Amino acid sequence: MSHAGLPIGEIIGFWASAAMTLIILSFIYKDNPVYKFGEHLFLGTALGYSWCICYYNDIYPNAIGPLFPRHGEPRNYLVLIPIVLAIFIMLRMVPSLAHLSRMSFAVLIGGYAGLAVPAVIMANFLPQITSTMGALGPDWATAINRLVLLIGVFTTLIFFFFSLEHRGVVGRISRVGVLFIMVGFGASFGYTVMARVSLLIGRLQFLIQDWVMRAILGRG
Amino acid sequence: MVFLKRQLPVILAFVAGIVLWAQFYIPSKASQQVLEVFTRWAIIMSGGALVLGLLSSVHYHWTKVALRKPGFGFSIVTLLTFGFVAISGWFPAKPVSWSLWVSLVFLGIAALLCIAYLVRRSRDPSAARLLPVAGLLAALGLLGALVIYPMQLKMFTTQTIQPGSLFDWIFLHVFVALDATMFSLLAFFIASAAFRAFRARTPEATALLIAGCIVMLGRVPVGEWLGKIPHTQIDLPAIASWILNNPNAAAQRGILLGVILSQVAISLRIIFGIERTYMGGGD
Amino acid sequence: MVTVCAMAACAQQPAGPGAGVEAAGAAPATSPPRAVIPAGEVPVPHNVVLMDRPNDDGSAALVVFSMAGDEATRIGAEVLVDGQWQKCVLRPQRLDVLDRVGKSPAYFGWSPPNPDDRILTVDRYLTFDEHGELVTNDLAAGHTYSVRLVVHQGAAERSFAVGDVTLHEDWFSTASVNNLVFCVVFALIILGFILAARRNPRLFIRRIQGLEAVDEAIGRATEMGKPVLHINGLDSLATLSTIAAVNILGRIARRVANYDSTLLVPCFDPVVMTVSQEVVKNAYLEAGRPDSYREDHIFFLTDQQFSYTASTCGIMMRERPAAIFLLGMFYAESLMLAETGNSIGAIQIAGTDAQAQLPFFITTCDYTLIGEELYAASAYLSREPMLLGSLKGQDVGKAFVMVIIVVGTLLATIGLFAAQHGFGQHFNWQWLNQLITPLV
Amino acid sequence: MRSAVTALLNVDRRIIYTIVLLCVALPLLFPLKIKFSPTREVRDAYDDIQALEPGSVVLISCDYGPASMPETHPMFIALLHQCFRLKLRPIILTLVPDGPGLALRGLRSVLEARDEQGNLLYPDLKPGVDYSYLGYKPGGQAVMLGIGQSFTVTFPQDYAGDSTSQQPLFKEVPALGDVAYIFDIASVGLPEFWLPYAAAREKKPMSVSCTAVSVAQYYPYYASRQFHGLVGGMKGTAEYELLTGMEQILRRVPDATRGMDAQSLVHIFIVLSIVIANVLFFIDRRYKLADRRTG
Repeated sequence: MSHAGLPIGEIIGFWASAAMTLIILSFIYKDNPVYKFGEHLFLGTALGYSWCICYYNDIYPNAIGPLFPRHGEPRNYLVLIPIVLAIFIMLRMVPSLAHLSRMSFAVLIGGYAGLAVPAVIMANFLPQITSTMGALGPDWATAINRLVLLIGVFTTLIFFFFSLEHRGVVGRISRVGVLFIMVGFGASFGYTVMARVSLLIGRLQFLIQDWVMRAILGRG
Repeated sequence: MVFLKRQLPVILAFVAGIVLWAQFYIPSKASQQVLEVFTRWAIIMSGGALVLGLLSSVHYHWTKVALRKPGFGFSIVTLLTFGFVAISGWFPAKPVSWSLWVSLVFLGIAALLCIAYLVRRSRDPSAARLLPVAGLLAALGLLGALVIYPMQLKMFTTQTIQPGSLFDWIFLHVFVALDATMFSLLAFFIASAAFRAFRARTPEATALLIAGCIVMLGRVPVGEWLGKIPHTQIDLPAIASWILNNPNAAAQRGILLGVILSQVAISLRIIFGIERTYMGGGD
Repeated sequence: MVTVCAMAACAQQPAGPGAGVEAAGAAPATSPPRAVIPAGEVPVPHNVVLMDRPNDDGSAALVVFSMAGDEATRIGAEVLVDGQWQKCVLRPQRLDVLDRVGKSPAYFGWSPPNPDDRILTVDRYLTFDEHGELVTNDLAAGHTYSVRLVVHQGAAERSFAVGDVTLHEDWFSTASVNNLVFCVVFALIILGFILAARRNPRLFIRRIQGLEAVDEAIGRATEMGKPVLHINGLDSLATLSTIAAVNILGRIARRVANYDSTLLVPCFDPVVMTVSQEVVKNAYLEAGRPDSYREDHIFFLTDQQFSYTASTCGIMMRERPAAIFLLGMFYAESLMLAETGNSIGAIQIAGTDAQAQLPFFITTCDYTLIGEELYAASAYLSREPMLLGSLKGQDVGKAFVMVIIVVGTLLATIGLFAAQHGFGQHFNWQWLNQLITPLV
Repeated sequence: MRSAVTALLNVDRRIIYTIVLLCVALPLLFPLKIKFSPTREVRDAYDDIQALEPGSVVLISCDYGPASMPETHPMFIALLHQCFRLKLRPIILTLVPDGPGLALRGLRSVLEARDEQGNLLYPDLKPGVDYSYLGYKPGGQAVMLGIGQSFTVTFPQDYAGDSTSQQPLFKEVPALGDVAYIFDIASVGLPEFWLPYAAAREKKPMSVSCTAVSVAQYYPYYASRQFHGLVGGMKGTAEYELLTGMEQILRRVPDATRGMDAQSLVHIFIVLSIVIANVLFFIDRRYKLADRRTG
């Protein structure tokens, strides 16, 4: 084959991907029916994809598998409880039985809440406090950096402190806090810009290198 | 009934929450088994939640088509794509021709609906509502029997969701392209907003923009290429690095500590039955 | 409980061919970990202690020892099961990947006598089944096991008997006491404040800048005869920020009703739409203008992210609202909405806890409620006891954090200064840090 | 002068879009090859993996979907090459529903990588012995807690459908506690869960590679050494590619590195836009204030 030895499925694939990419990119010109078509195509694909993945990776091995074992293993009836709870969740679609889903959500969300409290305290909260308590030293550079860190954390917390009016000293401290927050958001901002640009680069890399060069021109 | 609707969920949430909370402090075998059981149940229930999301989406578009609301044509696209992907990923063509059989069943149902319409047409004018449904099912059945089944059989080496299957091909060449392009649109909007909307109207916004620009330039190769500040060892990447590791880390940490506290507070409210929004409101 | 075995008391154990066996000497010194070992010699572990691992389910023992070693030194352990010595790990481990006593306060406290000693965990043994396949076997609680260390130095190998240990299952982890104390105290504070707020919903909450501007924005819209646009974010009611946004919508609607202006609410979620209609209707009723309420001004658009955004931007361009409220959960579309609002010259008040979107709002909108401010605003306006009490409780938590980090930094700095200048050597300057460090 | 300012401020957005498009497309066609060096955050992650003993098991969680592929996927490839070269044994899984296809594609491309002579770079690697690919499982924290108890119970089968309980790798490494290192490559907030429910619980070192969107939020964890390394966005990935020598391995410019020129150009354009537009904005406002005073 002239297309750098690419299999036909791959070539059709490149064309399909390119078409999808261009359909979605048409939105930057303006909102149009072609774009709307692409958007709905996307939704349908996503739904179908998540259903199949969910069936083969979750429902089959965890729920159907233990109930109808293939290799003569004993049947696991305990798995019926979570299956019933899972069905309750789906019953939310039926208005008269929607309240049943509350029991499932109660177990699921209550359980996660119980798990979360000690876990976030251990892994996120206490370590973040201890690592803010470094000695201001031994050298000047470390001391300044640690002081910046301390002041930043302290003033940020003051800004989100709702029991005191932001007047006088508290007002000035919270102003400093706001500046720290803004620098932090500035960093997020810069990085978010970077992320979006990277995605565009990825798409154009595909269009130029895979579609134009390989599928159309048959190079590389 | 009130007990079933109101008290029981609160009690369940309380018990589940307290048990798993206490579990953290108890290292014994029994306690670990509790965690294991909950973990497995949670995985199965999350599957249920995923199916719920899916069903409600399909339901929404289905109603739109059945009632021929404006823009229902796009909903047909969604439903047909969903059906196409689901059939090709769920049902294999080998060794049993499941995808063919399922498509034929769809065609059968569509035919029955058409017959029902023809029979009831004269007596019941609302019978016309059956037609779009029948049409959808027929289209899906035809797609399955004439497109998916032969393709699965002839063009692809594996079945269902295995790598190398039709489903896998759709994922790689359609889904990936749509998903990634959707988000890359933002690059254009950011560039346009950079010119039109990002204004240093307050000292706060000024600080934000300056930090943002330093990170933007300091975290790409061009920052290094711009070189060092004369007579120092400091260049833009170094400044960006300092901002990220010090003021940024400090602010993010302050925000994080606040977020954790509110997260813990919400968890406590859920466990003690004060916060019930997750139950979905209503009585 | 803890079986301590002085090496001198240990009997010699039988060993396989080629492996020298002897009891380790009880030399006191902790040797530097990376000495060079002469060829052919196998280093000897000292100070060997065998104990049941504390705070566990009775599935492991710890062997504590100190030993010289270099790049070629590997160490493993074996347990005696049914009269046979079984390996505990498939590959003997490098000395420096083993934990140190001084770095494991969960087991040995903060100031153990020999902080450089190494810890080898013995928690399973390996056997082969009838097909010659490897099987992992767990140690069982309540059983007594004999353990020996096996030291490899290049090709040479020698084993050292350690002694016997009985494994115990524990029912409370003493290593997480600080966690428990914090959780319980914090829980009491939050619940206490919620109860207090139920009795007296006039708990003080500071004014919030963005909210002050609400009146100004609505007033200007009325003056110009243009509508007010409100968006409850792009998420369902299951998200807390959506609930906060709907709370604020109620207040905005009331002011709009008072000024007799128009309020448009395009919705992303059908349920949010129903609730919003309810809330706005009530607000108009309370303002005494139920006749001005128009249900079709609060409408569902679509649940497709970018389609919703495009339609909403279209509405902005056509209706040219003078005030726009963007409250709740936002995703990548935040910028497109805010930029369009900006381009038509509307006063924009935004609020979200989506961190990635906040920078766009801050640079593009006139006022932004940042993160928790959105919840505080909703509590401030609705006086909902649950929100108020929770906010107060969190404030106490923040005050606690502020005090701790300042005191901790002071202590650490004095400690450093003391070490440099030679005073206060007997005082533990790290106590606060150690008190709140999670050990588990 | 004044009309020029107004005109510039109201420039058609399609002109801006075109400039962005050119800034991305041109350097892809005609590379500038601007040099860069790895940052400490990335080097820390790299050095950690490099210091692991051969045979150690590394858990790699590929928690990214197709939308963030340009940023994260090359990182997965580079990390796999590094692991296989050091004879480390990766266990790969994903906790996002659209992840399994991508992870498999990455794994395959590495397993099938060849050197100049056309020989496989890593011959004789067997699934279930030298690596394992477990696929996707919904549930997030539940899965993390599950593998803390046992890999084989949580994933009774690997992605290919083979029973995991029979595989030598999982006999040696039955649970997360026996893994030497956790590496999360994520486009969503999962690192915040991997930390409490896996890394901290099992006391395992952990590094994170994430999209640029979340990197700033993860700096506190990096500063407290809870994340040993932090690879952020396409630039971080490009640095990792540089460290692992991906250019030599693939014998072409690796994906993330290739995007760096375009990234630089667009960033320059955006920064210039912000600066120029703000200057114009203030000039414009001066005019308007002057108008108000005279009018």
